This record gives sequence, C-alpha cells and structure tokens, in this order.
Amino acid sequence: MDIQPKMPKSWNAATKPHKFCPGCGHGLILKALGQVIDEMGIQDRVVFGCDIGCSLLSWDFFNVDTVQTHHGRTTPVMVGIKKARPDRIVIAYMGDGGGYAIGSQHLVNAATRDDKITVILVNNTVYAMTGGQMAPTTMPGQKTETTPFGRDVEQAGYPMMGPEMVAAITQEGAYVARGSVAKFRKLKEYIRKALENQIAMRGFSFVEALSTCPTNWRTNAEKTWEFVEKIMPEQYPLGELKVPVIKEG
Amino acid sequence: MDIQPKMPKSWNAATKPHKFCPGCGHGLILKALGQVIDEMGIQDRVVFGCDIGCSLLSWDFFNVDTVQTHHGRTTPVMVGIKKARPDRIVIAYMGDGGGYAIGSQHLVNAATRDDKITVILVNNTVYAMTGGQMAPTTMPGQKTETTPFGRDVEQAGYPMMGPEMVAAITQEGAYVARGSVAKFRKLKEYIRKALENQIAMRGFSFVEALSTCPTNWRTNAEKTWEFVEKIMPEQYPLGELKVPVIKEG
Amino acid sequence: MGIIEGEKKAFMTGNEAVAWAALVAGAEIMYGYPITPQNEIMQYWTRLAPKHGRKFLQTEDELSAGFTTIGGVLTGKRAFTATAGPGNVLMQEPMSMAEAMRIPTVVVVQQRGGPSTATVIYSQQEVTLTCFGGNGEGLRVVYSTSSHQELYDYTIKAFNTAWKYRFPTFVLADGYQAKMRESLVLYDPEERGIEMVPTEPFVGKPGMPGEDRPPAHLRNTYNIEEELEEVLKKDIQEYEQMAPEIIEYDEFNTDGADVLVIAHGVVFRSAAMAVRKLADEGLKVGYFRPITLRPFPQEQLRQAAAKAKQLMVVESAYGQLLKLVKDNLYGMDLPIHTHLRPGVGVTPEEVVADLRTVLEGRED
Amino acid sequence: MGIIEGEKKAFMTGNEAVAWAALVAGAEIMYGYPITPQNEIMQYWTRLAPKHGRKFLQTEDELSAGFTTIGGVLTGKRAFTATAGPGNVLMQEPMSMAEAMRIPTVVVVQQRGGPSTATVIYSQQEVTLTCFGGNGEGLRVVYSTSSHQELYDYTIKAFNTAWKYRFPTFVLADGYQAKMRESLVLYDPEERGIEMVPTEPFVGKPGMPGEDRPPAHLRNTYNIEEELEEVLKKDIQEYEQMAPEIIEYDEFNTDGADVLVIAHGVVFRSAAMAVRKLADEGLKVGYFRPITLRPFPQEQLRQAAAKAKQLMVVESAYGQLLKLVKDNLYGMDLPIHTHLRPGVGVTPEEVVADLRTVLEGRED
Amino acid sequence: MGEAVRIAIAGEGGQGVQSVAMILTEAAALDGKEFLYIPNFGVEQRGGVSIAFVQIGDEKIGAPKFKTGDIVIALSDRAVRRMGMHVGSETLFIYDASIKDVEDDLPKNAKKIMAIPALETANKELHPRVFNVLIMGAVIGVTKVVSLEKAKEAIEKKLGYKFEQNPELRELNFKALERGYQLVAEMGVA
Amino acid sequence: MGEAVRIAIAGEGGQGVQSVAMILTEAAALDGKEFLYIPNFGVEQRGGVSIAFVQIGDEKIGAPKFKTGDIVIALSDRAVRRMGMHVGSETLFIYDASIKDVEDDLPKNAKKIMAIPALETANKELHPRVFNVLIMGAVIGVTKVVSLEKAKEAIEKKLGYKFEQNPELRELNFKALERGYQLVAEMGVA
Amino acid sequence: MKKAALKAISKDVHKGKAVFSIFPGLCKGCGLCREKCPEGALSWSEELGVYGTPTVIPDPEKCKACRTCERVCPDCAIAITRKTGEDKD
Amino acid sequence: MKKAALKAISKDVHKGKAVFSIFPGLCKGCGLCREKCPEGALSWSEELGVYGTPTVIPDPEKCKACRTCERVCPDCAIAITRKTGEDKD
Ligand SMILES: Cc1ncc(C[n+]2csc(CCOP(=O)(O)OP(=O)(O)O)c2C)c(N)n1
Ligand SMILES: Cc1ncc(C[n+]2csc(CCOP(=O)(O)OP(=O)(O)O)c2C)c(N)n1
Ligand code: SF4
Ligand code: SF4
Ligand code: SF4
Ligand code: SF4
Ligand code: SF4
Ligand code: SF4
Ligand SMILES: [Mg+2]
Ligand SMILES: [Mg+2]
Repeated sequence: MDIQPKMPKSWNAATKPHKFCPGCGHGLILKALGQVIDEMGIQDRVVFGCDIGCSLLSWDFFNVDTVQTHHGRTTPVMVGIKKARPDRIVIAYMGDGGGYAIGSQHLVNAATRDDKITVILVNNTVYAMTGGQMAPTTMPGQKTETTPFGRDVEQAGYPMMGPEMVAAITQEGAYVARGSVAKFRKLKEYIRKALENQIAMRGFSFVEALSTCPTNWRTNAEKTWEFVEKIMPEQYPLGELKVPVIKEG
Repeated sequence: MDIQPKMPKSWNAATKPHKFCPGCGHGLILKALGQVIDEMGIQDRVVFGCDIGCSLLSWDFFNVDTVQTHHGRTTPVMVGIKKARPDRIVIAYMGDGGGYAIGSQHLVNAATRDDKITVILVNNTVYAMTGGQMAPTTMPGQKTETTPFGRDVEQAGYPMMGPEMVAAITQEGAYVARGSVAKFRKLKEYIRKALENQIAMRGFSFVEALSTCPTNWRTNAEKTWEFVEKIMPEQYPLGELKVPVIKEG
Repeated sequence: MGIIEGEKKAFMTGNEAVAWAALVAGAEIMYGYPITPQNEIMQYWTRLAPKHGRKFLQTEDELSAGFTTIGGVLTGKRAFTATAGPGNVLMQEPMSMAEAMRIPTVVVVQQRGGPSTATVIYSQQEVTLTCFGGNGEGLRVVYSTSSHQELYDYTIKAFNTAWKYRFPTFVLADGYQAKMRESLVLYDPEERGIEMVPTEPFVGKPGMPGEDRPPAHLRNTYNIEEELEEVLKKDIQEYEQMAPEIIEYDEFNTDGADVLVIAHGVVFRSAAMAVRKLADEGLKVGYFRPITLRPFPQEQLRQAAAKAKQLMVVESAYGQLLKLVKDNLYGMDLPIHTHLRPGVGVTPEEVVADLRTVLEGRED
Repeated sequence: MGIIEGEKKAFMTGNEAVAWAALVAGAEIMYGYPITPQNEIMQYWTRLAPKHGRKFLQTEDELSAGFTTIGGVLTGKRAFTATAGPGNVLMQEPMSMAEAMRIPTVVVVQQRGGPSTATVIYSQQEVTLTCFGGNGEGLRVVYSTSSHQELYDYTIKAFNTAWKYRFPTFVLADGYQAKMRESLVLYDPEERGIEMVPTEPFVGKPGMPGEDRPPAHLRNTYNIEEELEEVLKKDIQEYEQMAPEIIEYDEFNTDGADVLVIAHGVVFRSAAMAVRKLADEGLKVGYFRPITLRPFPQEQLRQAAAKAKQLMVVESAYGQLLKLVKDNLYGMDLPIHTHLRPGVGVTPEEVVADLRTVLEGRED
Repeated sequence: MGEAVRIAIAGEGGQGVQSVAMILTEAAALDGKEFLYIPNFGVEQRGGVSIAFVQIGDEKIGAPKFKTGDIVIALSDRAVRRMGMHVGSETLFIYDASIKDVEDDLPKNAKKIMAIPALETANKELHPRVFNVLIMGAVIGVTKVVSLEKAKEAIEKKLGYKFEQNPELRELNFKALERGYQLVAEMGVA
Repeated sequence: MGEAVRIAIAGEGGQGVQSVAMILTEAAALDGKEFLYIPNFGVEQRGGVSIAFVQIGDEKIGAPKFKTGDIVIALSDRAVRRMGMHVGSETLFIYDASIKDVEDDLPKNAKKIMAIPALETANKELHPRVFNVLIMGAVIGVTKVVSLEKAKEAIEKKLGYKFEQNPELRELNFKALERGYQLVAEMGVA
Repeated sequence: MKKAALKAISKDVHKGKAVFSIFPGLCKGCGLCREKCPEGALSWSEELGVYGTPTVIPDPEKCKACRTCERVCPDCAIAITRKTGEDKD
Repeated sequence: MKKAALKAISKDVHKGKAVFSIFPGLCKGCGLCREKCPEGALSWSEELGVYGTPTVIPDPEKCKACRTCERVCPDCAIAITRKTGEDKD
C-alpha cells in the first residue's frame, strides 16, 4: 500500500515540512484553510496574502497565488487586489500584532468600508516572529519578553477584543467569528463561511483563530493544549459574533 | 458700561477672532472645552494637543500648553506625555479623518490599553482642511470632493461609528459619548465627564462631537443647523455610550 | 481609446493635467489619500473615472494608498496614487516593498514645504526622499517635471517606464505645478504613436496554480544575507543597465559657459528665463536640467560641466539637488555657486541677480 | 546615580549595552515597538527599568513609538526609542516633526537588510534614511558606532547632544552589533566626569499659562512660505554652527597613503584590521572613519584625503557612505575604489584582497 | 517665454478675488493669449488674505510666481499690508479708496500708488456684488491685457448660468466691467 | 585586535549549539580572554540550521563575522551542507560520524576533515542530552582556547541551577566534556 | 499680549432688563445665532464684522435675553448681560 | 517540483480495521497528537523525525482509529486509513 500524507491538495507539498515550529498553531489553521479551499474548489481563484510575523513563513505554503507583504499591511494589499479584481477570492492572513497593532487602522477601515475580503487573524497572544514580546492580545498577567513580570494591565494595557471590535463597526452582511485550533472542525466551518460570505459579496469577513506558540510560550504539548483550550477562551470567548442573514435567490 | 466678550478665561484672547471659518463648529466645541476648563479650574494642568486638520488652527487658541502634532498623531503624542507626566490632564483634539482614518490604530490601541487620556474628536463628515474630501464619517449619499456623485457605500464604504467602536473595546472605567454642537450644554457635560474621568484615572475617555463645516458643506446658516441637528443624528445617535460606575471613597 | 480626439489645447491646473494623463494612459484605478497640494488629482479623477469605467478607492492613510496601489498593480492593472510631504514620507514604506519586489507602481508627488507638516504650498525638499527614501538603495525612477505639458507627458510615460522596467516610478512635481493654471496640449498617446507598454498580472493568472502553471509566490523577505545580496545584485545590475535608456535631460548654451546653471522642476523655468535673458545680453551662461533625477544624467552633466567654468545650483531646498550634482560630478573641480531656498519659490530676477554677481566675480 | 559602582567589565550583547547606557544616562522612559534586531533593547529595558523607577510603553507601531517619544521628551524627560529597517522608515514621520520642532529625541537604530522587510540580520543600508529621511534637510545628529563600548558611550552621549543642541539624535548601529556578545566597560557617566545635560520641559511647566508664564504654543505648520523659510534658516544656521563642536572621526596612517580606506560602523572594524595588517607589512595604507555621519567630518576627511593617492570606500550598502564621501570631497579628484556589499557583512580578508588589488594596480 | 504682464490681486475671502482671476484668464484664453494663474493657498486660508497671481502674455509664461508685480491690487487693509512684499520699483499699486488707516502701510517703493473708489462706485452706482467685476475692469483698463469684448465673453461663459435665472445680472456685470475700465481711464492711468 | 581562534558550530535547533557557544565563551571570559560570539538569526530560524560564530583571543576581537573558520563543526546533514561556505584552506572541518549520505556534500577545500563519533559516544557512554557538552570538549580539545578547568567553572555557572536539583548531572556533564576532549586527542588532532 | 478692548455695540433689550452686545471685531457673519434665535429677534446689521460681512442686531422688542444667540456663537461675538439677577449659563 | 514520496511507517490498528501511518519526514515531534489521543494510544518512537526528535507510534491495542491525532497534527504527519467504509473527516 502506497500511503501518502493527507495534505490538502492546495498545499504545496514541495515546501513541506513547513517552516513553522513543532506544535505551532499556524500549521493547523493553514491546514483548515487548505481543506476548505479544497472542499470549495477555489484553489485557482484564491489570492493569499501573508503578513510579516510567523505568517510570513507561509509565503510558499500553498499552491495558490501568494503575496507576502509588510508587517500589518496585508489588509491593504488584499483590499487593493480585490478592488481591482473583484472576481478573485482574497485572503489576508496575519498575526495579532499585524492585525491589531500596526495594521489596525487598515483592519478597522476595511471593516467599516465593508470591503469584500476575508481576514484570518492568528491570535497567539504574543509577537512570535520577533521572539515573544507582548502583543495586543497578551493575557493579563501573562509573561512575555516585554512584560517579564507579567502583563500589568495598568501599565501595559488590556487585551484587544478584535472580533468584538469588528462586529461593532461592520454592516449586516459581515461575518465575524472567533475560532480556535483546539476546535478544528468549528474553525473550518468559520473559515468556510467567511469565504462563502466573500464570494457572495455580502460583506467583510473576519475570523480570529486562537492559536498555539509553544516556542514563545515555552510550553510542552500538555501545557500548550491547556493554554489554548482552557485559559485563552476565558479571555476570548469562542463563537460567531456576526452571521449575515442570507437572502435567498 | 465696559462690556467685554464672554470668552472663556482659558481662551487666548490675543488670537481672537480665531482662524476658523464663519459658523464653524470647531469654535463651539472649543468654547465648550474652554468653559469646562474654566469651571474645573484646571487651566494650569491641561496639555492640549491638536491634530492636522482644521483643528490645527487651534495651536494658539488657548492659554494652555499646546502641541500641534501631525495628521492622526495627536493621540500618541498625548499618550507619550501622559505616561511621562501622569499628573497632567491631556486632551487630544482631532478631526474625524485624523482620528478614524490615518490615526485609527492609535485610537483603538489607546482605547484598548485604557490610557488615561481624553480624546475629543470632531465629526464634521468631511476632510475639511484639505477642501472637503470624503471622511470615514461622510454620510451615505453625501456629496464631497471625492464622492462627487454622493457616497456610494458599495464603492466607498460605510460611515465609521467611532464611539460604538471605542465602547466595544474599552474597559469598565472608560467614558464614551457622542455629543453635538447643536446640544451645547450636553456637549459640555460630556466633555466635563470625560475630563473628570481622566483626573480620577478611571480609564480612557472619548467624546465625539458632531460639528459643522459650512465651508465644505456649502450650506447657509439654516442648512448648516439642519444638517448637524437633524440629518447627522440619524446616522450618529447622540448620548453616552459608556459611563463608568463611580466608586465612592 | 478615443478619450481625446486629436490634439486639444486646454488651460487647467497641474492636478487636472495629471488626472487626464492617467486617464489617457489607461490607468484603471487610483488609490489615494487627501493631502494638499495633491487633492485635485483625486477630485478630477473621481469625476472622470466613472465615465470611463475606471475606479477609485479612498484609503485610510498613505500607507494604505501605497499598499493598495501595490495590490492593484499585482492584478496587472495600471494603478497609481498621488501624495505630498508627510504623505510622501509614509509612502516610502510601501514603495520600499515595490522596490524590493519590482512592482511597477506609479506615484505622483506634489512637493510641499518640509520638514514635517511645514507648509501645504511648495518646495523641492522631497528630492532625496523620492529618489532614495526607504531602507534601500533607491532603485526607482524619478521624473522631475516643470510644466503642465510635462506633467501630462511624463505621467503617461511613467506608466510605460514602470511596466517596462518594473521599478517604482515617480512623477515629481510641486505645489505650484499642482495648483497653477496654464496651457497644455492634451492628446491620446496612441494618436501620437506612443504605445502603452502592456501590463501583466503578477497574481490571478488563468489556470490551476501548481498544475497548469507555477503559483505566484511573491516575497520581499529573505532568510540569509547572501540570498538578499543575490537579489539586490541582479536588481542593481538591471537598474544600471536600464539607466541609459531612460535618462533625460535638457541643456542650453553649455559650450564654454562662464556659468552653467543647474536646476530641475519648476525652478528650472526661473533658471532658464534668467539664463536666456543674460545669454541674450551676450553673456556666456548656459543651463543643464536633469529631467530624470533618478537615474541621474551623470555623463551628460559631466560633459556639460567639462565645458563650463563655474556651476550654479538653484533649488527650493537646502542642497538636495546639490548633493546629486556633487555626487555625480565627483572628480571635477569647478566652483559650485548655490542659490538654495528651502520651501520657497525662486524667481528669474533672483537668479539673474545671483548670476550677475558671480559673473562679475563679486561673490565671495 | 550609583547604578554602576566604578568601572565594570562585562560581556554582553549590544542591545543589552544600549539598555544599560540609557539607564545610566538617566533615561526615564522608553517607548518602543518590537523589531529584529533591536528587540533585546526593550527586553533588557523592561527588566532593568522597574528596578530603577524608569518606565516603558510598548506602542502599537513605530509611528506611535516615535510620537510617544516626542510626547515624553516634551515633558522634559530623557525619552528614547529604538528601531530598525521598515520601522526606521516609519520612524521618519515622527522624526521629521522632531526635526521641525527641535525636539531632542534619541533613537537607536540597529540596521538590517533592505529594502522592505528583506532580512532581519544586518546591513548599513539605513545611512541615507537616518541622515536625511523625511521631507526635510536632515537636521539631525547621527553617530555611527562600531563596538559595544561605543554603543554604550554614544548612547549616553546622544542624550547630551540631543538636549544640548535640540536636534533629533540617532545612534546608528546594526544587527551584528545588536546581537553579538563582546566585552565593554560599564560605568556611571558621573564618575567619569561626564555631566548629563539637564533637561527642561516644553510643556507642563509650573504656573498659570498666560499669567505667570507664556503658554507653550508649539507648532510645526506655517501658513506662508516665508514664515517657513525664516524658521529653516535659523535652524540650519544653528545646525551648521553646532557642527564643528560635535563632529567626530577617527583616522590612521593617513600621511601619504597610497590608499585611504573609508568605512564606518562595524565595517570599520574589518577595514581597520585590513589596513593595520597591510600597514604592518609596510604598505602605505590608512583609514578614515567618520563617527558622526551627520554632521559629516568634511574638513577632516578632506585633509586626510589630500594626503592620500587613492580612496577606497567600504560599506555594507550600495554607495550610501560613498555618496556622503563624494558630496564632501567635491572638488578633489582622487580615484575612489569601492567595496559595496548591500546587506552583507564585510570581512577583513575581503578588504585586504581588494586593497592588494588596488595597490598592485590590478583593478580595472 | 516672453515678457508677460504680472498682476496680483488680493482681498478678503468674500471679495471674489479668485473669481476675478478666473474670468480674466478665461478672457485671455479666448483672446488666444497664454496665461499662468496661481492662487495663494495655505493652512490658514480660512481667515487669511486671498491672493491671485496672474500673468498674461503672448508666449508661454515662465516662472509661476513673481516677487513684484506690474500691477498689484489690494482690496482690504490686511491685503494692503500683505502685498507690500510684492511691490517693486516697477509696480503700479492700486487699492480701494475706502480702506482707512493704511497710509503708513502703503508701499514706499512703488512706481505709482493709486486709490480707486471701486467699492464706493460699485455700491452707489451698481451693486456691491459686482465690486469684483468692477475691479477686473480696472485691471483691464490699466493693463489692456485683454479686450473688453473678450472679457464680456468670459463673463458670459463663467457666469452665464446665473444670468439665465436673472438676466439683469448680465447688464450689471457688463456695466461694472466698463465702469472699472473707465474709472482708471478717468484717473489717467490707462 | 590580535589573531583570534575562529570557531563555527552548526546544528539543528534542538542540538544545543548556542548553549555550547554560551558556555565556551563564558569559560573564555573566566579565563581572562576576549571573545566575540554571534549567533545566526533570521526569519526562518524556526526550521533553519542554528549556527554559533565564536572568536576567542587575547585581545579585543576585530570583525564580528568571518568567512572561513579555523574550526567548523557540523552536527547534522543540513548543517554539513550549510557550512560549506564557511570552510577554507585553513579550516579543520569536523562533523558527527553518525551523519549519513553527506560524502558528496563535504567541503572540498578544507585543510582537514574529521568525522567524530560524538553522538554515538554520548548515547552509548553517557546520555544523549550531554551531546553538546561533549562537542564542546572536542572543540576545546582541538583549539585549547580555554582550559578544561575554566570550562568546568563555566558549566557550573551556566547549569549550576540544574545540578542543584540533580547533582548527578554535574558529573555527567564534566565527563562529557572530558570525553569530547579525549576523543579528538585519540584521533590525533589535538 | 492682551489685545486692546474690543469695540462693542450694545443695545438694551428685553424691556431694558438686559443688554445685548455684539463685537464686530469678532463677528464673522455666519448667521448661526440669527437662525437659532427662538424669537426671530435677530436681523442683519449695517455694521460690518471682521470679514467685512454684516453682523447681527436684535429687535429690542422681540429679544427676551434668552442667551441662545450668545451660546451658539462660535466666536463669542455676542454677550447678553442681564441687569438683574445672576448671569449663569 | 513534487517531492519524492515520503517514507511512511505504517501499523495496523483497531483490530486490523485501520492503518496508522506516520511520516517521519514530516513529524516534528511536537507531541500535540500524543496529548490529544483519547485512548492514550500514542507513545514516543525510536524513529526520529525531521528535526531529529522522536516521532510517535500507536499501541495497536489501544488505538481506535478515531483520527483525532491525524486532525490535530499541524504537519499532516499522521494518516489514518480505514480499511472498510468511508474515510471522511
Ligand atoms: C514596520 C515593521 N515593524 C516591526 C517589524 C518587526 N516584526 C516582524 S514580525 C512582528 C510581530 C509579529 O507578531 P504577530 O503579528 O502577532 O505574528 P506572529 O509572529 O505572532 O504570528 C514584528 C513586530 C516589521 N517587520 N516591520
Ligand atoms: C500624513 C498626512 N497625510 C495627509 C495630510 C493632509 N491632511 C491634512 S488635514 C487632513 C484631513 C483633515 O480632516 P479631519 O481630520 O476630518 O479634520 P477637519 O479638517 O475636518 O477638522 C488631511 C488629509 C497630512 N497633513 N499628513
Ligand atoms: S514562534 Fe510560535 S507562532 Fe512562530 S512558528 Fe514558532 S510556534 Fe509558530
Ligand atoms: S473648513 Fe470647515 S471645519 Fe474647517 S474651519 Fe472652515 S468650517 Fe471649520
Ligand atoms: S453667531 Fe456670532 S459670528 Fe455668527 S453671525 Fe452671530 S454673532 Fe456673528
Ligand atoms: S438673547 Fe435670545 S431672544 Fe435675544 S436675540 Fe439672542 S437668541 Fe434672540
Ligand atoms: S487514531 Fe485516535 S486512538 Fe488512534 S492514535 Fe490517533 S488519536 Fe489515538
Ligand atoms: S502532532 Fe504531528 S508533528 Fe506533532 S508529534 Fe504528532 S505526528 Fe509529530
Ligand atoms: Mg502573534
Ligand atoms: Mg473632519
């Protein structure tokens, strides 16, 4: 029996194993995305944009057209593409630093404008690529390289509630959800809905995915699961925050 | 009888008449602010920051320490001041373009961090200083220099709901309100509460003020009032969106 | 395209001329953020575009204007943006990406006073920024225009240069050119035999990526120094190879000039008037005007300078053109006189006065 | 302050050295945004600061890091930030404001490969950007360091230069200096007799503004060209007046050098090793190293060059130092050889090899 | 680039200075001339003096701005003070006679200084709103850069839409134009 | 800036390459030497080969990086391939004997190439986790840049906190150090 | 640098119980006050304001000294002074 | 440029009703699968993965071929093939 790995067809097998760390949630999110692309049969229509952050390691991840952009600038690049070629299905893939800090003006303005793009934002509570500094999503009390004594909310601020923010400023046709790599099937469902929403041109589509970063969390597999599965959802409730009413016909 | 103009004491009489156009709402908002500063007796503790936009015309408006910054950058300058000198009462004064477009990353991150500053944002539905282009707050259908056929929400996006956004991402100690120059007493009340909230170090404080721009609206006094008083609130409901529970003692 | 039939003389502002030029050049989409003195480009574009099926997106800032322009170009559309001053400062982030990835963006810059917000009016203080901004080596093309006709001509040309050579291309003008009204002749490039260089999508080509065609995997980030060096070497080589093909300049009366005046952009007009006036008086003065500031007409200037006795650099900046001149004339030793006026206009009379001083040897 | 008693030899990374230097210099607050290879400055600072009552704010981007730093400085605190690469590109917006308003900000730059995101490692490609970035005339001070000792010394000095002369001041290093470990001697500036220039608040002084004192009305925007010109004239004059007081450089064996090598920063170390090696062999080679890249040691370099036969510029960029050199040596005509390696390190062996080629006249 | 006539007109925001320039240059275009017109602009435009810099000539115009004009016209006290810097030894400086207390601020170096009762004439003989057209007439009277005929054509082109509603306005404007032309003729400048 | 010994050690992320460099340079410091140590770093660090560039000498070290090392050590097949560029005619190239199928990728221009059974020795005689300390012993054995004594002091300083929990570890590490030293001596390199 | 006292044009209103003052040096003629006066008491004045535009003048019969105009003036160009009682906003 | 077929180590599990395959060339030894296996069926293997770390190996007795491990592997290093019935996720 010639057994082959069950990689999504849309993955670029030539670049596997991918460049993410052992146990990195990016791999799971991109697996979910790859499977959804396969299932929807849209591989030839997708343009995938990845940010600077560990997401940049996905610049040759898929067999889909891919643009690796600047830190925080994936949203405008994808908006630019979508405006020029509305028939493409554009996916802006970014970290919590890229999306909620340096690129938050792009996120909130694309959301407000109701740009017909899909943003997938990886919430791993840290700036992973740069070695584990505080991110907007770092949990209160969490130790990072720039909050060595734990995030003191009085000094360093509170976590950013991204989907809540996006839900507050988007139109009825928008789709907003928070999934998790710990709930793989749900995550896939959210990503699928977000893409379907874009294809239907109903509105802005946004999925935040709680993810793992064992490298910067300095966790073993057990603690990794515990953090993403139990602790993070205490701050970041999972679920759909905005589901467009689908008009038939 | 030697009659003197009833300018707030904190105004800089030497620079009056101020540089705003006839009928400009900036004058009213800064009058409200001046009166509040007088009433609270904080003139010697305030640091006022104005943005680029017509707000820059207030760089020598008050007899309070004033910094005219860059377009969209008043929030970080004021955050920088507050972090270094928490005993100062800092006011970041900006337009809707400065606050919701180019400076929105600063606004949402200062709000999320719960920085103890007061932001007063002037919503006049246009980029006034540059001659009346579309702003994030331009109303659907509204004609501006860059939406000459009226803002088509499908192409140019929807209005930004700023206080709603800020309310969604701030903590319990935050103060968020939307006032209007057409409701002068309420506006003063909101500004006062926003400053009191800062002084009490309870949280981020934000007041959006619906304002007039007869020059770019090309309105006479009657139409000016009608737009700010009747039409704008249809899109932008007035009121307090977040009032901190004040703990006694 | 038939947007303009035949040649059409018109009086308009420079900003309007740019909008028309982009239109006839087949620009399909403009992305932009308001800033004085560039605003009217957007304002005209938003009036013209819908009539011709072109698009416009007003972005949240200049970072976004630059990056959305990159997005538009990646789809194979002639896309452009326009900015000035602090907006041009921000534009350097996206343009550094365009430079790294050889994305043929077109940016029109209407210089205003600097540094910082300064004035919304006029200057030539964005020369260094536009030629060498960003964290790279300035692999861009910068055309410095001096009239509405040139604004029109070079805006059209910018799209062709960009798409032919794949370096970000800038049309560098200023607040005066933006806001003044003067005459120019509008035309359809095709009717003049100017062929628009065809565009090509970077992403979204037909076919299944990985099967029918390789997927586009575009990046600007490299893992080791040597990878980057290799990319840069190739880009630099291609840049230097291209340079002679696109360098443009103008000169007058350079032979044996007692003073050769060097100026660019709108200041060149004052310089030229001054030089012609004195030349008419029989004085030996000439001028040299770089039209491409980047790449710079080095050889041409050296030849002109070799025939002159002294140089005079005139600009509305404190030595930005001067630095380019010295850099390109290294090894020569003609005295260089200067008329440096950061942020303010230069009149022909002022240049005449300075030239007389120099010619009469009165300058210290 | 007694943070460090006596002199203390230590091995550490350059980033750690910067954090210590800022601490002993009395920096009261750091504002910053992560970027490799600068990250560890923040990481050390966040560990050191709380123990000494100093503060830290992590901002949402480099624009904010720069503008909050300006805010901190305006209150009269020694405030600083650190950045690199694309972050340095963004930093130009706030620094153009600091330049316009004479706000004594201190910025540490750890150069990485460019343009764009490029590499997180190393380069000297941010020279033009750091010296002349923004839409102005580059009225800044830029110290280029080459070792941990210098990183320490010049970070301390940067605060003094900034607060004494009120121009934004940069410490320009690179990824190698940031990340490598080597020895240096830590000290308390006071114990060495280095007096920290006192700071002064721009806003928030005691007293009722308009009554006890004039209110601070700080602006960077002017209404007419001539207003701006006046401000710039004064600033430029003060800059040029200050220049001789702060210019720093290093030279060796310049007398009658067959080749004078010019290099800065960490590349200077390779250049110096190469030069000393060949000098030891009895060859006539020397070096000149600008420590302040802005203002540039023009006279000093001209004097050194005047004694040499040929020059060789060595840098990890494609001609950024070279442009400074040519600009400052205009009028001289020594041949300039180059060793330009954008984005990659230069080893002494490579310089030696190139020098031999030049000395033996083998170069074409 | 031949020698052009250099005209600078300055006034308060509401005085229609830029409209004068627009119509004047339109007339020049109709006359087959070249022109270059640039308004001043700045951040404090709102409250600042509005200036139109206009050059009209037979050939393409050279430099966009000029230090000193051939004719400089100031329509308010602030304009008088602001325009001093644009007056030289070749300049005819015209200001409205109704402006008070500016004697000390009048340029010292002008070739000639003239106070014309433009506002008064407009107010009394015509209508305050055609004050600016009257000024245009005066400019043409002094410079002859365009013919009155082309000026009328230009007025028609620019304001025609208004005349449709209110045909009397046409006559009013034409009269103002001629009256301005006359005014300076009477004063012996033209 | 005198002549220093140039050492480059490369391996996979988990192989403890940078720890070896840290301890080695610590020992150098304890020995009163100067050193310069720089790890490679890049965006794809995660999956890339980890390299430590170390120079140890009596005087301040000159340039931070070197093209070719005096000793280059590769601990994985990828490391063998990656380090070819740092090998020159003066280089002693050492790789672990357990690495297979790299014959074709071994540097062609090294002064000397040596396969040492470090991994095997560690696995069999000691414990896989002290593989890197064994490597360090080998480096010291070859270069003598620091004394074994200072190396032990450095180990104590860097890992002492671990030994407190588990004192046996100390002996294990010291043994690994000595075994590495010995290994190269046996092979006649030291 | 305080400015010299501004010229005020004052008028008794509200049956002499209050004084309406307008400062032409501040009034920009925007008309916001006129539009808002609940009594329709304000009309354009001959007196020109700082921009050469008409200022406003109250009809003393109609004006009730309600201070709305004072409040809505963005330029503080109107001052209502009640002759009796207190003067709070 | 497809890569050559990856080496798979396969094992019959779930009473022979399924095959568990691990691809050492993909496995990074993160342990996420092992932690998540509801049957505690996975342990570390002698076989080293792509980073030289141990890969996983199932206890054929315990493994119920539930495919959890396959799903949670970020590297697609595990493939469970059911011999009968369908094979949907
Ligand atoms: C303008 C700019 N600033 C800073 C950086 C440095 N930088 C690279 S990645 C990164 C953080 C990435 O964090 P996040 O977006 O959360 O992604 P993650 O790595 O956690 O997946 C930063 C700050 C940069 N590349 N560009
Ligand atoms: C970086 C930068 N981009 C653009 C501008 C140009 N600009 C100046 S003011 C302004 C808009 C102001 O609009 P808003 O913030 O709404 O204030 P308003 O004038 O309406 O009160 C813009 C785009 C600038 N000064 N700097
Ligand atoms: S550092 Fe964290 S986020 Fe980045 S690849 Fe490794 S595990 Fe994933
Ligand atoms: S343009 Fe509008 S916002 Fe600006 S001063 Fe005038 S009225 Fe006010
Ligand atoms: S509101 Fe004030 S400025 Fe406007 S017309 Fe009335 S008094 Fe004058
Ligand atoms: S005080 Fe009241 S009634 Fe009198 S004019 Fe003003 S608004 Fe009208
Ligand atoms: S298939 Fe299920 S039972 Fe079997 S090893 Fe995987 S997770 Fe465990
Ligand atoms: S989850 Fe995948 S990579 Fe991780 S140990 Fe299991 S099989 Fe290996
Ligand atoms: Mg992250
Ligand atoms: Mg606005």
